[in-house]
Amino acid sequence: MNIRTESRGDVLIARVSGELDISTVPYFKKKILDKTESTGINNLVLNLEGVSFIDSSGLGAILGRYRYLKKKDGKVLLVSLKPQVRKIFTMAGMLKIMDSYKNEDEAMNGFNEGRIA
Amino acid sequence: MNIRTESRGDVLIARVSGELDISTVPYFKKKILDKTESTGINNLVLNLEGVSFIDSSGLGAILGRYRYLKKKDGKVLLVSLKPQVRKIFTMAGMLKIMDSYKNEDEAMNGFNEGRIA
Amino acid sequence: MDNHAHITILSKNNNVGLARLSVATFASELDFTLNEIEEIKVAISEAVTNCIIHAYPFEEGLISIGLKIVENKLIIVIEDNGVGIEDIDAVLQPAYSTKDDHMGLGLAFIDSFMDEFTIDSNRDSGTVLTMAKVPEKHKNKKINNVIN
Amino acid sequence: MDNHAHITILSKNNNVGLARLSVATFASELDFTLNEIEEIKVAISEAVTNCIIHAYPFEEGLISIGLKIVENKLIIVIEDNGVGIEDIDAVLQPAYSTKDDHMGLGLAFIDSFMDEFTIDSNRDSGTVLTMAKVPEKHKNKKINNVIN
Ligand SMILES: Nc1ncnc2c1ncn2[C@@H]1O[C@H](COP(=O)(O)OP(=O)(O)O)[C@@H](O)[C@H]1O
Ligand SMILES: Nc1ncnc2c1ncn2[C@@H]1O[C@H](COP(=O)(O)OP(=O)(O)O)[C@@H](O)[C@H]1O
Repeated sequence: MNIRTESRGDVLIARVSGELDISTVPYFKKKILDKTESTGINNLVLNLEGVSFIDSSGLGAILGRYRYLKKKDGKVLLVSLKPQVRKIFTMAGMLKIMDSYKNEDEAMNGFNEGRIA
Repeated sequence: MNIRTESRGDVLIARVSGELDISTVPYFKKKILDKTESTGINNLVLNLEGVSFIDSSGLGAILGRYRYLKKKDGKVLLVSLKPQVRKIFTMAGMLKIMDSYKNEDEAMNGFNEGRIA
Repeated sequence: MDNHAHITILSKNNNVGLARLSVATFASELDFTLNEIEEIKVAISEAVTNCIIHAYPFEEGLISIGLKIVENKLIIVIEDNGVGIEDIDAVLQPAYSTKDDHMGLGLAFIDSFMDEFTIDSNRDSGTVLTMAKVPEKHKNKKINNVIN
Repeated sequence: MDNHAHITILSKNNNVGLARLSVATFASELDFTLNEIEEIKVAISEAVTNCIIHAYPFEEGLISIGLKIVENKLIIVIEDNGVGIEDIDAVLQPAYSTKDDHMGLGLAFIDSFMDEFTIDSNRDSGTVLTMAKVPEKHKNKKINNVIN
């Protein structure tokens, strides 16, 4: 599991790679929490292009970040879900509460459109 | 294990990929034997660029092809050994009896030089 | 072609990957597509994670993974000696979890991704999950045979 | 950090990959370099192949692989209930093989790639190979400690 982050204005982009399961969830949670707290940013773009595996523990960790940031009026957008990763998100009904985008640019546009409306 | 072959004059090039161990050795032996017999070619360039693993069973299979073709005055040249594959060949002393080349072109030159001499 | 193997691991977070990879490798002997192998990996991950979180909440215990190939069927038996399940019907409901911060989707995923799935459990003597899957290819063959 | 696991497989050619991958995954918990993991994979491959070819020449048998991490040491015990080894000193010689078309390098590779290696064997009751390896990183640390 590797997570690289970058802030663009009031959006934190986190590029996650590796396997997201019970063994990596603690690192994932801590890394995202640290970064959102230290920057004070509440909007998160999760780029999952490099995620080769995810199970319900991984979904739970993402849902946890979503709930946490939502309380602070932030949003979580998903980017680059591989077919097998998308299937897991869909089965869990998570794409009903989080929007998913093809790439980071489209996700950034997604934030901006939300703002204009 | 995947083996693609190509004949260039009196040289058979075999491009091997995958893991060369006891589970794939039977396929390797059969494929090389079939191709050398059906073409009547006794010179073999083994391109091992795609070989991600080899153990002494794999070495044994290559040595077996070497001995078989040597009896017919043929040669076996090795191409593109990855560091960990090269280490195994070196430890077994096999680079003392088989020449190894960086790429297929150099190996083909190796055959031609042998002929001029 | 029939084969079997057995793996015992400690209920440590780090060992989920080992379980997943070993089972995927064993399963690859059959004609599963990459997609089907991914589904098997999710099922194993869920089952082993449940042993780690639910079966042995306080101390490490052993997780036993039995693997079998019989004709074209992959059979997986995952067993723990942990706390057991009180109400099996309840836990089988999607989104049901006895832990607040858990999604309750693990068993539902196993049920969707595997062709057969049963749970046996006794309070305090542990839980046995038995699951099986046949490559789609071979299922189609069977149906074709019936049609022709 | 200490961990242990146990794998039992049938002596089938196809299972060598399973053994290799499982052990490599288990070993990756320690600070081994990719190169060291490759060495461990070769050692496992040789040991399991020997069980398949030599220990059970006529019918399939079980191969047991015990894995343990104690501090920074990976300990692997590979056991069969096969024919056993008559003369252990003899088989340990490089290029010695009791089979014509074999290179006799398997045990020599294990000996080079692992830090510790012992064989116990009894004619007809089987063979136990015990091997251990510590990541180079940690060996250097120890030496540095002694020097400083
Ligand atoms: N091996 C097990 N031992 C004890 N209880 C278990 C086991 N597996 C599942 N359970 C119970 O079943 C419930 C549902 O499991 P699951 O669908 O995987 O969701 P989750 O793990 O998110 O709770 C768990 O909350 C737990 O109470
Ligand atoms: N598990 C085993 N059971 C019985 N005999 C074995 C076993 N492992 C090794 N041997 C014996 O040791 C010899 C040397 O083994 P090795 O160095 O691996 O070379 P090779 O497998 O090429 O013969 C074998 O030829 C065999 O006689």
